[in-house]
Amino acid sequence: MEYFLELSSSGLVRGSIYALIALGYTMVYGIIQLINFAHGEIYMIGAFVALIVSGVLTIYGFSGVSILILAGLIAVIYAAAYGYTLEKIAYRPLRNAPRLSPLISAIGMSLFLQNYVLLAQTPDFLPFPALIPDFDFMEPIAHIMGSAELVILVTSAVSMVALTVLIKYTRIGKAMRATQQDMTMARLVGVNVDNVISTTFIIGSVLAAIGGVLVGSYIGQINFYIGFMAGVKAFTAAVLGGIGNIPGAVLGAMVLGLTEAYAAGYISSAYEDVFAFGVLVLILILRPSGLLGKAVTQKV
Amino acid sequence: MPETQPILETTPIPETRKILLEVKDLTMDFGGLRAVDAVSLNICAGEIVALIGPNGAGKTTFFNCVTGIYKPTGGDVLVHPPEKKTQKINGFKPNRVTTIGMARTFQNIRLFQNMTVLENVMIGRHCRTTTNIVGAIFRGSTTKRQEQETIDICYDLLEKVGLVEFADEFAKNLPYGAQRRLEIARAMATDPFLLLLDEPAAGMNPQETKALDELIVRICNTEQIAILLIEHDMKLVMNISQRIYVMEYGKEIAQGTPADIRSNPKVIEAYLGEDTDA
Amino acid sequence: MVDNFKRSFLVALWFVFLTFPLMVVKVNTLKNIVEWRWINMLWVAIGAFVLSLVWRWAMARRQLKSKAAEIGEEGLVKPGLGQRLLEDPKVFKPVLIVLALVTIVFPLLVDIYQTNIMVLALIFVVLGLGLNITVGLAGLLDLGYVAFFAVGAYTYGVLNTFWGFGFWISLPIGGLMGALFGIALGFPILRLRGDYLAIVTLGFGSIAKIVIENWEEVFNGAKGIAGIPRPGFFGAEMNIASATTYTYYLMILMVLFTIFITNRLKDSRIGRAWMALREDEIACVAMGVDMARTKLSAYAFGAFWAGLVGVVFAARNTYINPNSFTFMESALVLSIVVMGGMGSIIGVIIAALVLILMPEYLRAFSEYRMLMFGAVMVLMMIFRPEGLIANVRRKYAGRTVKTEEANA
Amino acid sequence: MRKSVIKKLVLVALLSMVVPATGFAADTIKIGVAGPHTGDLAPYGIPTMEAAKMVAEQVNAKGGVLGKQIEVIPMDDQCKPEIATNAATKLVSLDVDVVIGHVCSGATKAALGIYKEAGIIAVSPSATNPPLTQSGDYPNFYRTIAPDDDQGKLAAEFVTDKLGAKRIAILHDKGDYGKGFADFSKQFIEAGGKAEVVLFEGITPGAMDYSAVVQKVRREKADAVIFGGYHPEASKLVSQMKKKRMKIPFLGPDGVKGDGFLEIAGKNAEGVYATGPMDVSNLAVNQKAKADYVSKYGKEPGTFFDQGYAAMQTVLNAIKVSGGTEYAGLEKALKSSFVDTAVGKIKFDAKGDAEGVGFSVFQVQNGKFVELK
Repeated sequence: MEYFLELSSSGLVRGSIYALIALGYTMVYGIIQLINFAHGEIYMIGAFVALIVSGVLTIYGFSGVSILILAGLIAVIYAAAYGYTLEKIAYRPLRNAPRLSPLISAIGMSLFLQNYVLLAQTPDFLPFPALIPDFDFMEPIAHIMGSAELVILVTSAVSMVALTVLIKYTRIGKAMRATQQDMTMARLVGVNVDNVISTTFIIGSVLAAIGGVLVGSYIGQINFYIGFMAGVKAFTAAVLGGIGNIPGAVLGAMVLGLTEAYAAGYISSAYEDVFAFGVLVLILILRPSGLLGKAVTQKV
Repeated sequence: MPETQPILETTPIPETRKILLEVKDLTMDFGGLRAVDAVSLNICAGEIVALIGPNGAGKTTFFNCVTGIYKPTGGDVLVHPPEKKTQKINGFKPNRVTTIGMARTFQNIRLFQNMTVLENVMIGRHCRTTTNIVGAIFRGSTTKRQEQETIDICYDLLEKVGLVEFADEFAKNLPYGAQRRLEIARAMATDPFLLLLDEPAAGMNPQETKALDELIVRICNTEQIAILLIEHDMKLVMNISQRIYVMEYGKEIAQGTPADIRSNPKVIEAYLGEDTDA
Repeated sequence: MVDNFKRSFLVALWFVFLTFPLMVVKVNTLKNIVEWRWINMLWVAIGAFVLSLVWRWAMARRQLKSKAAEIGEEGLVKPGLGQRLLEDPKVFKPVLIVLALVTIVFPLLVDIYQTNIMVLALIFVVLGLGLNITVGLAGLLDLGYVAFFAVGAYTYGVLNTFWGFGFWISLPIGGLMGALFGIALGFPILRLRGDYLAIVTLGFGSIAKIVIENWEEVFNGAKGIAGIPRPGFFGAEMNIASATTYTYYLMILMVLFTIFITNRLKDSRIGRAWMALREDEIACVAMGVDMARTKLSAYAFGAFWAGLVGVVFAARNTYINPNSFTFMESALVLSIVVMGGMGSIIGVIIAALVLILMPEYLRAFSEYRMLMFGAVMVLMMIFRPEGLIANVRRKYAGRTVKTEEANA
Repeated sequence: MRKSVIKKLVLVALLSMVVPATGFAADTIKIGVAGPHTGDLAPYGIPTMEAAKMVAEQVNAKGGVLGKQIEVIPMDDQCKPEIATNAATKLVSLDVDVVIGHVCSGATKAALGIYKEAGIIAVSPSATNPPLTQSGDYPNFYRTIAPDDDQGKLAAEFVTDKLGAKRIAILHDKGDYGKGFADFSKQFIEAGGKAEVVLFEGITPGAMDYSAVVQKVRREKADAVIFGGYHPEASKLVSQMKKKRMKIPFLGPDGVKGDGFLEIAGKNAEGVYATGPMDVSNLAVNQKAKADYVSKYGKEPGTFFDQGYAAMQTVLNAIKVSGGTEYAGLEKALKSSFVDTAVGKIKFDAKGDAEGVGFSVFQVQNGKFVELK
């Protein structure tokens, strides 16, 4: 039983990171039906910026919580800036192109950003400072769930609640929902669709950067390549949950995280990815629209 | 719908004509929404039948159910192909429906944009030809003959719709009216006994509409292809169709000859505010 | 114009801000040193400024072009120079003859290194042509194409180690295995639309690699399979130089074979169905094309070439391990197809040669290779989605003249 | 055209003979240095290249070998078999006399056939896969590093005998190198009969975290972990074990023993064991090589620097002793004459493994790897 709990805890932690990234995928997809393949790279850049900022701050004598807040904040700002620029360069000119074009452009962007970080920084792994302190009250159950894990779970939960509030109750949230329903109509009633799309990218990037900072701090190392696999998994999670559906992305991420943890724990961690993709294929066969996705009837 | 019952009975289908398509109580639900509610419809050989109704009445959904793009949630779609046995086709994939002999066009033109006009029509011949991978690679005499036949047939069709001169042009470069006609030619290439046209005149100017009008009548008369069309252009509908079905909110509210429909109070009510004589 | 400069200046400022932490700062946390590389900032600023100007100019041109296309002014959207040259038989024929001659004498003129990398480039030509069927013609994005390549390579490797099968027997088996896997993987994803397909094929690609890595009894895991024989020629003993030259000619034949078959299929009922599927799935099905069969055949046929050429790959290297079959290779083949122009055979050949040979000859730039691939993919999509060489519009033979028919 | 045909024929004829093509009138002695010089594995290949260049510079400054200058030709193989064959053929076509390399065992296997046929000897600083020498397939192969089975054996003995572990968990990264090490460790533990392997499992490099597998190690009540793989995964594992409050010993191979591990694992590295080539830092040759490197590049040399340096030294010595670059002469010299190298006084045995090199166990103490005697 304890083993099960331990695995569940690691599955949930992984799941909530996936969820933070998956939300970006699913929101962008919901609005412009594009798999933003470079989204994982935004997560990686977020982590890198946090690493660099915290490194500089440490050297200049800052300490503890101030580093965490500043590094996190700057990482989030930069990720948002990258997300915004990415959309403007690689996707906006392709708004009316055939479906494959923006997808290929996105793959290109992903390769570009990876190698940009590789060349600008280093191909090696870099140590990421443990920004999250160990809490004493977690000590008794640290082997099941440590402080870092707790912080990850809480932060992701808070971010997701904030996102829900944003989408449900704010003006821009309404505009986003309207655009998701019908872009042409939204434009006609005066929604600035371009702004809405940019905002969507920014929000998605912010969430991804939060994920990046959390993961970096939890794992203690990053390199230019971490975004790729995380991105693929998060996208898998988004598809699992029904792409375009925000609660779906969270559910899908949890299902994926837990699947991986149980598969690694009870079967073999060598085949972890096989199970992850296996679940994806299975769900897509049984329920092509994902767990929570509505069956989309294509307009003819 | 007891009210509609008498109307159905008052316009019996001429017995001399063979029924080609028989739709009984077709129903289509999307989640909680009933888009098509127990609609029945018959089409006989040599007929031009129109399906009209206000926007959102469920006409296109009805088309999609009949042609296999949606699987209807209730009712039957029966086809009686000439000289072949009757088939119930609910849930058949669209390509099988087409192979049986019912071809359609689309409300929003769906041509193969980056293929030439001729190639677009040639796709229509796909289900009537048999070349497989091996045949395509070796390109034997059968394949060659079939290919040449296909080209010939397609040129003939292009001639009929007046597009021969554009044969090697990309479909996307055609003017709007020509694209509509190309869709018809493409559908005809599948050798249908019934052609389903979804708003063929939409977006056309009066001259183009008139030409289309003639084209449809010609297809029906000379090619022996029955036609079911959805159309908003009442002039066109009244001009060429022998019978008209009217839908509103997913239900069938009337059917009959153009004259019957014109004077049907329900139809007038449904169209109140809409320009029935446009 | 001034406005352009002003805006480009702002863009440059934005990029300076954007790249600041990554390009300028470098922290060594172990020794607690910060390296400030201010010179990079200057480069970014200059680069962004110039690129922004170019971008603006190119965007303006692009808009003009699309407007012209909308109006339907044929004069403005004339085919590119390359295409016109290719269509002119006066140019085309001599070029073809010269090309053929160069191809034939190539290995005699250069050393075996050149021949050897040319063989690799030719292998990627075939891969590009194969993926071109799936992506370019049928419009099914496949991000795990390299899995089929691995299937071919490992088919030969395994058949050879366990049963001593030779190259020539393994070659068709490799192709068939590729096709078989194409069908097997194609089945579950038939119902998926483009985007879902992308992620699932990506998953398949990584699953293939994981299985090869873990299933040691058969594939020898990460250790790889060594000592795979090179292609034989009626049992003749060959040294490396002549074996390489021989493999080169073999690959030339294979490329020709691929072009021949692909062309035949492209201009057939099946090829047209593939293209129609790419253009509009619903319309395609409504016109009586069997979607499942068409999709599967496109998948299988694309995979067939990967499997076939995988055998050659194994024979060329004499050693295979899972490292050669990563997502990077899939991305490479995809960029070959994208750069060459989807559906265009000549374009794909040129792109494969450029993308494979360039890093070999410009080894100094090989670090920047992936960076450039990425940039090229984005830029091509925006400015030249039809690729280097656009797919030439096919003109069909005229119809049979009626009177002749009557006479016959 | 005709001239080229003749040139080609001559080339083929030359290559098919065992006599190296440079038999005639070569002004320089060309030494190819092949390994990953770009890409993510470049940190394992570049130090060897730098070492070879340094040795060549020093020798050239003193007038070269046999009156000829040494020319080092670096060739990137990215550790990929297909690129390695490109690199190998390129080196062959450049008429190199000897090759230092390759670095990864996989790439080495792909390239060796080509060298063998061209009559070129290859001395690898780092290809530790045992069959390379033991299979007898590659008589032209030598290495200045001990093979993996030695390392696995040492790891197994250390964990069972010195640490007294009874239940051992073995993890690996599924790669050629890591899995090989894990396999040998398992084999020797089982053969030793003093402990049992309670878990033998691959992990996925690049996965977000390894907490599930760490939990598994805990569940199996393992009292030691042996990990086959490189430092990024090792540091991730170590830090997660720490997070899960596990205090059992962790041992990795020489891919872990390096500054990279210390840097990334930070505090968590403390107490970790790693096997690695014997500490040779007290040898005069080694100290000089390192000092030269630091003064030239301003940083500490990277992985396999010593081995690369030694490979270059043995090769140059063999050329000097045999009086040329002929295969047979070099072979005899490599196998018979001891050289004082950066990894100790070595010569090669009949299979091509270096005699006089070996592995020791190290432990991280106060942020440094310390050899345990």
